[in-house]
Amino acid sequence: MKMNEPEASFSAATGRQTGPVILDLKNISLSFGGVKALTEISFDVRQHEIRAIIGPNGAGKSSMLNVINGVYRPQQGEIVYRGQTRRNMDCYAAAKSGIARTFQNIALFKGMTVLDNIMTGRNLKMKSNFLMQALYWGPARREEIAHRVKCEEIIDFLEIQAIRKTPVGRLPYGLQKRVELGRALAAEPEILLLDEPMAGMNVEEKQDMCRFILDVNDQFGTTIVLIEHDMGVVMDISDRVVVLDYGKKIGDGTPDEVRRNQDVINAYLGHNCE
Amino acid sequence: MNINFFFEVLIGGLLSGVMYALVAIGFVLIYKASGVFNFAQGAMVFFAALTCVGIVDKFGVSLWVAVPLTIVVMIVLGLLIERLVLRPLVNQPEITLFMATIGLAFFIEGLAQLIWGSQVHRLELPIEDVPLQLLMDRFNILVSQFDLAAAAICALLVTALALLFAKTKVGRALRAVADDHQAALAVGIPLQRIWAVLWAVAGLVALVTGMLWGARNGVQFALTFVALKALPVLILGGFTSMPGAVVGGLLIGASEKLAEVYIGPYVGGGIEGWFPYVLALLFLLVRPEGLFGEKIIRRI
Amino acid sequence: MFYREAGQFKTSYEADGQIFPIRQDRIALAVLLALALALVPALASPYMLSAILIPFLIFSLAALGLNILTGYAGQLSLGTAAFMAVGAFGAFNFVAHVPGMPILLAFVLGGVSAALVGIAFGLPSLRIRGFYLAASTLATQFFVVWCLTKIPYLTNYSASGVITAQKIVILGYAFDTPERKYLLVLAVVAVMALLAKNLVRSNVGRSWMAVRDMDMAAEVIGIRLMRTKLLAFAVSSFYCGVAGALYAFAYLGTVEPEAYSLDLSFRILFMVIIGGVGSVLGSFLGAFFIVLLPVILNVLAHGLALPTSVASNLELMVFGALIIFFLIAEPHGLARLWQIGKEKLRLWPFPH
Amino acid sequence: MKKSLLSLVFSLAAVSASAWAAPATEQFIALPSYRVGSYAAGGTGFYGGIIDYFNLVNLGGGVNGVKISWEECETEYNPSRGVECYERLKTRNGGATLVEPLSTSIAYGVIDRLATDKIPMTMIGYGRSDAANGKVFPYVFPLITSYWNQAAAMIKYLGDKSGGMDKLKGKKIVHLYHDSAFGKEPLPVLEALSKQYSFDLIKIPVTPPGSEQQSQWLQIRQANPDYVILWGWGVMNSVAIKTAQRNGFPREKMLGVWWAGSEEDTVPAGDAAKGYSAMTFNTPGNYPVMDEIRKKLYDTGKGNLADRSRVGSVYHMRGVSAAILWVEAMRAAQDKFGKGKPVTGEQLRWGLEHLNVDDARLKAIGAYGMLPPVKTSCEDHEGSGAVKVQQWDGKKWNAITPNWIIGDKALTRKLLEDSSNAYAAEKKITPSCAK
Repeated sequence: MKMNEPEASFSAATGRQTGPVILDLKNISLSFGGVKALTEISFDVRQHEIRAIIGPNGAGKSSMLNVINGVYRPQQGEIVYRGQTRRNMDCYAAAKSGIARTFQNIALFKGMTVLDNIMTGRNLKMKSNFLMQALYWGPARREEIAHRVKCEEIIDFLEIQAIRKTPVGRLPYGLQKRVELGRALAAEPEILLLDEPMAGMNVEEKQDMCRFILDVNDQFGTTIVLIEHDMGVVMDISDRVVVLDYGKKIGDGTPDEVRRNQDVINAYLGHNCE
Repeated sequence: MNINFFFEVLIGGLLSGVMYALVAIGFVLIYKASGVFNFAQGAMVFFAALTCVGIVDKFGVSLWVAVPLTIVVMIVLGLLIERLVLRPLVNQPEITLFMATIGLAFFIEGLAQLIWGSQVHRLELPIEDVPLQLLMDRFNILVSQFDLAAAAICALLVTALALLFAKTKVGRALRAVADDHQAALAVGIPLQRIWAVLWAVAGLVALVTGMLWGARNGVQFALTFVALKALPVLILGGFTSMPGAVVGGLLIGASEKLAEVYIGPYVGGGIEGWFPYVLALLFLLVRPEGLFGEKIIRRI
Repeated sequence: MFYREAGQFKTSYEADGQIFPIRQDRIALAVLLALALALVPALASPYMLSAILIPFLIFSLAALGLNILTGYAGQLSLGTAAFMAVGAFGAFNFVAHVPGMPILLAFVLGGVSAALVGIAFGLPSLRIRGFYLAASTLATQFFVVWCLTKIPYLTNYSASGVITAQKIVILGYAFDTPERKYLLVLAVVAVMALLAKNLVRSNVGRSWMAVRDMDMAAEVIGIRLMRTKLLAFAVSSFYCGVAGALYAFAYLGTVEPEAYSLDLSFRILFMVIIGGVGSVLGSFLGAFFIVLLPVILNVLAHGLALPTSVASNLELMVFGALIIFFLIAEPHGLARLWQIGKEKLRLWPFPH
Repeated sequence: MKKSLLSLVFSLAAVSASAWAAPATEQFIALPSYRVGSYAAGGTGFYGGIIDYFNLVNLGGGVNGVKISWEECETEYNPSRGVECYERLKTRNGGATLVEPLSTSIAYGVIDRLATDKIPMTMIGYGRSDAANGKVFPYVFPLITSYWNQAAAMIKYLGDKSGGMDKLKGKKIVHLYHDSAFGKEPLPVLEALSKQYSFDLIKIPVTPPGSEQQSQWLQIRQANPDYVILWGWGVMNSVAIKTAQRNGFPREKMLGVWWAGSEEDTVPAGDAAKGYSAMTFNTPGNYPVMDEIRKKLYDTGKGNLADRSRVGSVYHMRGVSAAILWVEAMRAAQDKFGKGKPVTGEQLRWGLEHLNVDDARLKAIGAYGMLPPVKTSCEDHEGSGAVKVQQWDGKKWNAITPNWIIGDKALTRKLLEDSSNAYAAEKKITPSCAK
């Protein structure tokens, strides 16, 4: 059905101009031992759009992201990314080809400072070998400083200058989430996978985070795939929404379409988030 | 290849394996419930054996008096260790705890020789360490009757511990703690009392080990080295599995003996030092969770 | 109090990125080095040099090596002494079998051979974690020592497997007196420590710490575990190897493989833990502590006119007890104490 | 931390201060000893013996009026701590004039420093055998007998035991050895002799510490040898004896190196050790000097051993013998360089090199027969090479060879020359007798 779709389309929901499909997942199935986590899920992501994945707890949302950036290897299905078809991704390839992400329960490097955490995000962009780095000389030095400049831009963007040199372990939850976003951005990704970026935040923090996400999307033109429980947020900022339940896709479309989808309503009856 | 001899080596190996398992059990007990890799186990074994024979030699009492006394001493020692060393270090990284137990090992070794002197002692148990005549005559296979007895005792010990874990209230608590500290605390299990009990039990195991190894090799400082024999067993059997310790012990014992006898001569011999480790290592590469450990799914 | 950052504004990331951002630190270090280079050899007694300072520096280097692996990359190892042995016997053989081999180059090559062995025995770390890995590294310990006792070539066919380290001569200048040996060791250690410091602040260092703190996340941001871990093993082993070579050439002179026993590995590990995991400074503090504590205890204990065996046993007990005490008092090691002290100084006289 | 640092500074200040202390009035001996750890049992006995004899001499007014002083330092048998001890002790009391670490690896750590420090080191019955060549190792003295002469003597004894050296032909002799420098030391001699007398030598290493030897003894049982030479140390010995019993190998066919021939090796093995025999350079038994030690020291509570019953035990007797030879060396040195004042390390070295302790002298000391006569020279820092064989009867050791055994010294001499000259070449030393 995707064959004859236009190269670019206009998202009614957000009035955002989205590009061609850059990531296309074709009937992905994943299971641990006997337990089925995902069954034959297919959906696509268009360039520059904000794509939301929603669904009740244990619906397989996080697993979906883990499949996309190669943490998990699906038993069947294929992943088409930038026209290149793969049985599965692997973390390195994913990162290399511009997929970055954040995690549901924060996965920062606790022992390191905010700055170092964000610098690690650029590790793939650092070319000088370890001997040069040991000497901290010439190109290595210049490179380090160049990347430092980049990271400082991100730090400014996320308004976390003050905690630059603080070990992330000591930061409050909300800030940690922000730093994690920073680390992902440091890689200057094509696609940004956000796993519940606003979980456990208060209203202001959520607003900030929303702002950051939207800014990232239109300043850097980054495509965003996000998992979020806060329906309000999802419905305002996302162009299209995939709904998963018990590892199956039960709905896919613009926020309004999804809102009207009967299965979705059933799935959500009882435990409607917020 | 002479088949009798093969069996001799195999049986000899298995029985030595039992002796290794004995030591390994001591490690597992502590590690399972408190995540402490207790390097002082060897020192405790030495301390227990030395105290026992020390009492016998100094006060000329019989073993039947000395053993109960030693049991008391070991229990006290266990409790003290838990109270003075581990309780202050609770929630520290494993490596810190590990280091602490090495410090503890030094302390105990010094203490033992301070109290009982540095002389070596003999320890004669009622069972003599000679080949079993019957098997000798029948199949011309040498099997030490002492080792057989040791195996029996080890079996007894394991069943006793198994019962302790399975049947008693304390045992259930122990298992709960082993599974999940937080949860155990949540349901109101007094973690520290459990650990105290555990260390006391570890002390007893050390005594049994010390008596058997002591009778086998004589009671001397080198008893502290038996810990090294237990490590490959632990890698193979898993740090948290009692059956793992036993099966691992048997496997290591048998394989290292077979290797020494049948491979050793071609490579200059003396491979027992590293062979068990390499074996355990190769095994781990295939099965990182060890013999009986449950599969590790790394989630994020 | 003159320990202030006040007035030292960083106007460029370059300035902010230097090793010791605070001027006083830079001065202090410079002074310390100057003292170590000029004053110490002049004043210190030969005993101090050859029995305390030289081993202290050598052990610091080894501890630094282990700290790179355990402290930064989070891979626990009990095989340090084995890597030291490879370094020592490697250097010995390069000098023995390659005519005209410069001694320093031999040290480096010794370190390189240690690094190769390190990589080989580091491979399991890709699948094995924590104490399983630690216990596995014991395989290195026993296997290497076994090889050294078994392969005559490695000990230059000496019947008993004992090697005698060749004289240290650099450009015709013989390092034979304690002073000269001390200076040589000091130079080597200082340079390597500097390199290590740079390395752990760089991208490589960050990748190591990332793998240590959360390897999954590290993988996701494109850090390749295999490469990173093996590099850690290689660099760490290289440092231990050079330390081992110095241990043989500048300290013991004649060594048998048993000199690199498991016991030594544990001592090095102690230095790392007591000194501070994941701290270059800590490696030095730890070595200082572990080298000197027994000596002090020995001096004190035997000052007490006790029967010697009692004194010796007490000494051992106190050593053990002190280690436990320090772990309880400051589980993050002496380096952390030092840091806290510095923080206090910076804010003095206004805490908070 | 601060505190310990402070006390450190003090202690070290003390140490370095003592470096330039006034010229000594006493003969100062450095004793890097070990009284804790695996080998403590041996250490306490050996150093106990030395100190007992020193005390005895001092009670008698010292050596021509010169009192002997000494200082111990705990090495834990660990090379780096041993070196530290050596470096610390060597400057004490106007400088040490003799050192004896009783540990091969510590001796190795010290060996290169001796010549520059001008302090002689004895290695009583251990260390590198080729050090007996005084031309290459002027400051090293493997007194009484080296490993090589011992090995030669062992074969000699086994030859006699089987009724003549020619009877060794076709015999099987197992060399069960501690897999280390120590255990491999005798291999050159044993291999040479096995060629000469065409017995086959089966080498079976035991991984240190050797607390498990089932496999080795199964191999032995299968090989079914005529004799087993036990070249062991520490726990390895008692375990070997025990395991021999477990595998039904007669202890009478076992012959231990002298480090496998002390009470510490047999007692832990219990009854299993009955009939086991081992080499020794002391004839077990009682001697006037021992009685004196008991009477003058232990009766008055000045004895060094915690447990009086260990007086005259193998290690203790070894310590006393060492001390006897040192004291004789002091006498010799004083005879040459002036009676009544302590000699320097250099002078004591001369004394050790010109020892002549014959039976008459030993009688005078009250140690006749306790150790073989010792006569040293520049070429021969060993001075004897004679040993005996002793057997354990379940209670104590008894000599089973009436007179001293000396092996094929021509052979050992040749090996010694080759090996020490190789060492000299490696170290760029030109062999020559020190003045």
